[in-house]
Amino acid sequence: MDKVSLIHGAGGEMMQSLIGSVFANIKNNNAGGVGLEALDDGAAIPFGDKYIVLTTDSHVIKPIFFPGGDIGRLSISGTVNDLAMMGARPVALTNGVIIPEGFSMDDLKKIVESVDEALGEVGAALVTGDTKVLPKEALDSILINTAGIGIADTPIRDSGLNPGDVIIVTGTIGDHGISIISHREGFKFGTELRSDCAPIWNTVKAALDVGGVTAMKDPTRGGVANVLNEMASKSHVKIVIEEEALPIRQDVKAAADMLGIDPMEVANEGKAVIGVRADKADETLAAIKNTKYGKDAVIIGTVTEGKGVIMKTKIGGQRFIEPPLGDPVPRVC
Amino acid sequence: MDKVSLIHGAGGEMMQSLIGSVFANIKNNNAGGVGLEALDDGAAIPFGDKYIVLTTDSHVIKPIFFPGGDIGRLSISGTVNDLAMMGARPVALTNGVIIPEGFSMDDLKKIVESVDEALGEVGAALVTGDTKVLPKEALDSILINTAGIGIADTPIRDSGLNPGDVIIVTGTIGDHGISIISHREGFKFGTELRSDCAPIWNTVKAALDVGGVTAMKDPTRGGVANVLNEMASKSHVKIVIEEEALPIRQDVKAAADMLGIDPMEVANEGKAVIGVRADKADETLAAIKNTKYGKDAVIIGTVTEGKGVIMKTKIGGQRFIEPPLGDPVPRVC
Amino acid sequence: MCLAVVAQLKEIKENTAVADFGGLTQEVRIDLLENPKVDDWVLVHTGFAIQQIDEKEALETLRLLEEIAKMDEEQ
Amino acid sequence: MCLAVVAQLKEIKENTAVADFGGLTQEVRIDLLENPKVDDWVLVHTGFAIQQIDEKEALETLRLLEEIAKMDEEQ
Amino acid sequence: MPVDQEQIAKSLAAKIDKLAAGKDIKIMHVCGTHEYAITKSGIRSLLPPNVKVVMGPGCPVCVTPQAEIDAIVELAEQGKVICTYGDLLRVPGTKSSLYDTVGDIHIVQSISQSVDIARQNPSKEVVFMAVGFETTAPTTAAIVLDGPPENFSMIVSHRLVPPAMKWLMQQGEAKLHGFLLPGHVCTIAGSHDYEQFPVPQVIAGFEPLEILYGLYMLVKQVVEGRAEVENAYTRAVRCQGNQKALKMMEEVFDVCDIMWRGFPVIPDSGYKLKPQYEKFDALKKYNIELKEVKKETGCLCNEILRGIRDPTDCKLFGKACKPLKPVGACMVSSEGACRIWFTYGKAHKVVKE
Amino acid sequence: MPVDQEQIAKSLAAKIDKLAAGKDIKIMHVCGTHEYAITKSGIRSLLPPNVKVVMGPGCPVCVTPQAEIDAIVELAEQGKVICTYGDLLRVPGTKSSLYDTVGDIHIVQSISQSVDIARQNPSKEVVFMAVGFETTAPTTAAIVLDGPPENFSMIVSHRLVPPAMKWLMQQGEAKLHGFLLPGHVCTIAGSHDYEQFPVPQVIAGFEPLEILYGLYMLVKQVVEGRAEVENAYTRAVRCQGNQKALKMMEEVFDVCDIMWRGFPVIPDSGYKLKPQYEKFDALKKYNIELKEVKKETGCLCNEILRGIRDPTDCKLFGKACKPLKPVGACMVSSEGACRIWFTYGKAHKVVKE
Ligand code: SF4
Ligand code: SF4
Ligand SMILES: [Mg+2]
Ligand SMILES: [Mg+2]
Ligand SMILES: [Mg+2]
Ligand SMILES: [Mg+2]
Ligand SMILES: [Mg+2]
Ligand SMILES: [Mg+2]
Ligand SMILES: [Mg+2]
Ligand SMILES: [Mg+2]
Ligand SMILES: [Mg+2]
Ligand SMILES: [Mg+2]
Repeated sequence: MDKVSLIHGAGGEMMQSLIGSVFANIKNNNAGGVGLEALDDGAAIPFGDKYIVLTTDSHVIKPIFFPGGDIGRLSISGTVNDLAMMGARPVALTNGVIIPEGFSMDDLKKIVESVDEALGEVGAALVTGDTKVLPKEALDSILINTAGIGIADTPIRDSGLNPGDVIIVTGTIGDHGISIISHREGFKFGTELRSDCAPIWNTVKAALDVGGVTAMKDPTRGGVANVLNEMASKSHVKIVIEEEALPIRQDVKAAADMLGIDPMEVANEGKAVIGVRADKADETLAAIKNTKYGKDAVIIGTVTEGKGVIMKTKIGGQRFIEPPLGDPVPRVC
Repeated sequence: MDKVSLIHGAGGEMMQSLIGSVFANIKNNNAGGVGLEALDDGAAIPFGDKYIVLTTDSHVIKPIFFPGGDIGRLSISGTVNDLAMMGARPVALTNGVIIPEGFSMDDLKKIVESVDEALGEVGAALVTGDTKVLPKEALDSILINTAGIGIADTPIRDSGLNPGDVIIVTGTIGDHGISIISHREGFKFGTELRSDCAPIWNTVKAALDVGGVTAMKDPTRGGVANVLNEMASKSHVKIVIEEEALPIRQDVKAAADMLGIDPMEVANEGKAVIGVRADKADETLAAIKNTKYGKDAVIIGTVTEGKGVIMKTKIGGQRFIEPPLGDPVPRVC
Repeated sequence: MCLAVVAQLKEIKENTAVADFGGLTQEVRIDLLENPKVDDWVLVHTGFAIQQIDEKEALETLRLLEEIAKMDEEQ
Repeated sequence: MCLAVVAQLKEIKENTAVADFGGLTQEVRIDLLENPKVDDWVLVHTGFAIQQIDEKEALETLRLLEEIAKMDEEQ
Repeated sequence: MPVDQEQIAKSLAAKIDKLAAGKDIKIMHVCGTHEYAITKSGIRSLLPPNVKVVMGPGCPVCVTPQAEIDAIVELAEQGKVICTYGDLLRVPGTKSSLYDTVGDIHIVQSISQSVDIARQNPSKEVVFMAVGFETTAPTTAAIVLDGPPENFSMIVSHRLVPPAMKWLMQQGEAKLHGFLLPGHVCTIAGSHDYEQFPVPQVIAGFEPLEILYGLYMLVKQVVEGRAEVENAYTRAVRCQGNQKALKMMEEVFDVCDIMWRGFPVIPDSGYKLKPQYEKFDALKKYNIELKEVKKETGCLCNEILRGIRDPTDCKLFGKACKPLKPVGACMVSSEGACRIWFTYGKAHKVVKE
Repeated sequence: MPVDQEQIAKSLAAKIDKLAAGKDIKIMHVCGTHEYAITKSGIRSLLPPNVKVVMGPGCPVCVTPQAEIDAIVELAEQGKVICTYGDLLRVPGTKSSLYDTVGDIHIVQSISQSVDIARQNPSKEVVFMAVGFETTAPTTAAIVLDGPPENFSMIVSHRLVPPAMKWLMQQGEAKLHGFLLPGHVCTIAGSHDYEQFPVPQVIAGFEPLEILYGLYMLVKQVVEGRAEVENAYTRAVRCQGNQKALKMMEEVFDVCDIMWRGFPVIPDSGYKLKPQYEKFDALKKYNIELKEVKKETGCLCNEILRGIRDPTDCKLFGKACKPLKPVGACMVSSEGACRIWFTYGKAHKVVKE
């Protein structure tokens, strides 16, 4: 296969193979600390007795305005959350906006307002940017890249799980992905599903302050299914999830059933999957639940020796939770 | 005008108006130090007794491979140079790659090799990245956003010129822009013009070490004409340039004449315009000339009280050097 | 091609009905049904109600299953 | 529409020639010229040579201009 | 479903274990949705190792041959507006899948959405890819009887379950002890067609407990030496099926021979439009021929499905045939035997502690 | 150019200063390339304040009316491949410029490049926008005589300088003392056509010193009360012009009346294809009508060019008429009076220390 295909960008196994065969060749990949080779939520560079955490994400979402947010709010949330996942307080962000000619100036203003509002929620600043305009023939929708830096005392890795830890998810699963897919495919529901898009530093900070967090990752592309697999494999542990514990909104569940899509496999944009030492689990959960974006947090599973991610189903069965192969697509059979 | 037009992305006056009416509304725009409002080459955030400098640029160049470089080398050079322009040693970079489906895997590998090579030249590292793939209908060519951080003792601004300073340009003018336009428009020349695309931190460092640098900016979009105007206006000074001193390659001049384009108005991707205290001018020039990318450096003008940028022409006339209104286009009259 | 979801008919128009899928509503075609009525529980496949659910049978199955579980306990 | 650049014809084909623009070469059409020869200096406009440069006249103008400057000095 | 699902499941599993003790029982289901539910609920992990549930040629997407994908891709490339169920998006033809094709391709949730698209775009030609078994065929029939607009047509790729089961059994030496029949297919078609087969069969629903219950009934038949068609999905399936839907199908379709991916042409296993509705047949309308792919590539799907060969017996396994470039149905479905062996190695994918 | 350009320039400027002492002299040039060279070399800064050089309607791009831009935009929107010189790209029509139009638009350096594009794309229709004065018209003629392919056509928008000058002078009370004639136009057309005008005229080249020399000769004529056509560009201009080129133009074109942006239709000031070449006329081929824009918007370009009005006298100035949405030629060119006043305010743009 000598061409890049859509599936290479879908966050699954093929994406890993693309990264492995292309980007992993970069030799200048580490500035001390956590570098590109870690494929964590961001990099961490030692500086004095702290770490500068650096991360980037490009946002290509369509529709650009959706129930619960827009591409502006998303671009800030995504980067703030990646910084938070590394245990870093988000400090300063960049914005690289690429606009197709003919784009509505009012829409651009709305997007920028959302950017500002999301920044304000976590006390971060947009300190530098870049704007490009491309011909309509070259690009069909606005793209926003956001990079950001944060400061961490010690970076939290996605590979830090230990047997005995418990797994917390900070809220309901699948809201963003299921709502976007429904919206995008023009499936008309009587009520409106909403994305959970939010910058959750304050929620994460509450968890960090308790002192028992061992690993974190935000379940964006590939969803909770993907994140659990990455965390388990990088930490060399097995994760066991209780199906009954999974927090899934009733309307999200109904839409997911209709679409034939597993809510575990779609993106969340305001959630974290957090590994916590068992002795700190209750306190951490309570701290999280006490924050704006952590009210629905629950413990969904535990970490044991072994490998893989296993779900204990409602009927007492067990199955692997696998990382999705590509972007979820509505299905009927 | 309620739509974004190509000219809003061309780096001139309309781009300023876009930024002014949209991005300037962001209130969370400063994390201490130099923020978004400065519209400098990057932001600078105080950290201990140093500054973290942060910058970003999206690269949308076509053709993606061109004589003298490719989009990979360009994406690193652009960000390394912006960091350098702030007086910062480039430390760690990010890469947000957006790929149209069907893109050649071999081309992608070549681009990534160029990225690595450019990083190696200045000892910086690519520490984190993001990859997206879009349908062919949505995007027609690869886009790369690169953000980066560097460390500076004191940031160098584009607004630091003082009357009496001299203006140095670190090498020949217009190479990148004239070569790309010739190449892109399919104008066939017998010999090949080459872009100057290069990461010039080592050249800049040589200048900084002398201790007389007062202001810096890299003449990318809008070229030297644009950069001189920005520096003069932000520094509240007048700059006087000697036409005879401008270093322009013979072949670039010939092509520029044929295209009806002013080499002063096109992008350079491996050059800096540097303001230096007069008493350090010769020593700084010598230091620059001693580096790989500084051999053709010259003093092109001086700074005085007043405003605007003036050129003393070869026939002894004077004229304003104006910031270009939009991207340069070949003309015949 | 056989993913079907249970829904309840809420409002019947000509050959369509508004169906309630546990909180979400969507319009479905009902022309494959013999005698659709409001409040009927139906199986919906690709936007078409393909059959009514027989509530009596559903309860009967349930009873059977519970009996099996109880039998077990008694053993 | 009158940007024209001076070039020297280097190689003549049918109705085109290779022209040298100070180091860069490009093919130009020569069918508007009366009697094009290799080494002719020509004015090129939109890819067409529109006229030969008269070297004698060019030198004469130059002489004139220098004379004016000298006259000035002598005054 | 009620109070303690886990308790009921455990009881059913225990009963199956007890009944099957000392025997090797292999049960085939023929429905993608059954596979989905079995996998998601971890049913296999509850069964004793001597009771195996395997997937038959029952996912209409998996069995859609390359020739049909090639045809719809060709129409997409010609600029037709293509409507398809998402399932089909990534199934490869000989050159490309719809996913990798540049064109105006819509994922729809219902055939009626594709008719809406045709009505809203009268200047464009809209082609719907009508895949699916008996469950889906009546929706196509309903649309044809509606009188869709002139610019709407479809590739009719409907297939029927009983002829495929029949063909599979005719191949002989199948090591299958019983069939879990597809509940939603039977909701439309009823159960009479299955009475011809002299094997244990149980119609099952799709809730995890309904499936387990169906398996229990099947194992019971096997052990008791019966071979009947039983119904464990009475809340939805009547033995005469959905008569109204069946009548509409009869009005619109004629039975025909049709290709299945990884199999030869199976007689009487497909539907085509009756002559009076041929104007909605995209293949006829645009004069597209289904090009049968070069004679039998060596795919062993049918032997694998009958349980007499393993994926590794196939020369193409992992070479010409991979998950992103499958040759047979067993490599298309994420639950096909070849796909599982490729991804997980010989080790069974079921969690066992 | 030789030794000390600055020295020669100073001498010429000093002579002009001396000659013009006590008089106000206003000279018009009618060539975009003259303006470009004058601006880039800062010639105005060398002239005494009583000698002014202004720009006439001499940039073919500036004077291309909205109707012609609308026509080429319409063709682009229809899917034709459009070839144009870069100059025209941003000139707005009533709705859009080519720059803001989605379509297959190529910037070419030569009309012959656009013919190449037509040959390489036989299935596409290629339209070239043939703007330009006498300098450019023969290149169009040469291409027409070549016999371009069937799929090639053009909007012929060539205009002639002398009829425009004539019209301008006929408006009366022009405060112009002489004309710097366009060197490259005269390279083709020669100088005879200008002898009809009873004003001082000098043909000048485009090197800064050639222009200064031409201005010096003009001021000399003015002061000496002569009204001749003199040639300061002898290395390129013969008085009979380029006879071969002129013959080709005659073979291909007929003279016609034509619209100019900001002016009314000027009689005999344009070219159209002779009937035998009409098949290359894109307007005829695609049946496009030039829609004259709503009668005289109030643009004062012609008065401004004649020096009898200022931009601020125009009601549209800075309101309906802005650099990115110009109404008249004076706002299109970056050296037009309206454009300069808009960008810099009343203050003259010339550097004076
Ligand atoms: S590996 Fe592929 S070709 Fe071989 S039997 Fe399996 S599906 Fe068929
Ligand atoms: S401002 Fe515009 S409309 Fe008025 S005279 Fe100038 S160009 Fe014409
Ligand atoms: Mg992340
Ligand atoms: Mg990131
Ligand atoms: Mg992220
Ligand atoms: Mg930038
Ligand atoms: Mg992490
Ligand atoms: Mg810069
Ligand atoms: Mg930057
Ligand atoms: Mg930059
Ligand atoms: Mg990312
Ligand atoms: Mg700077």
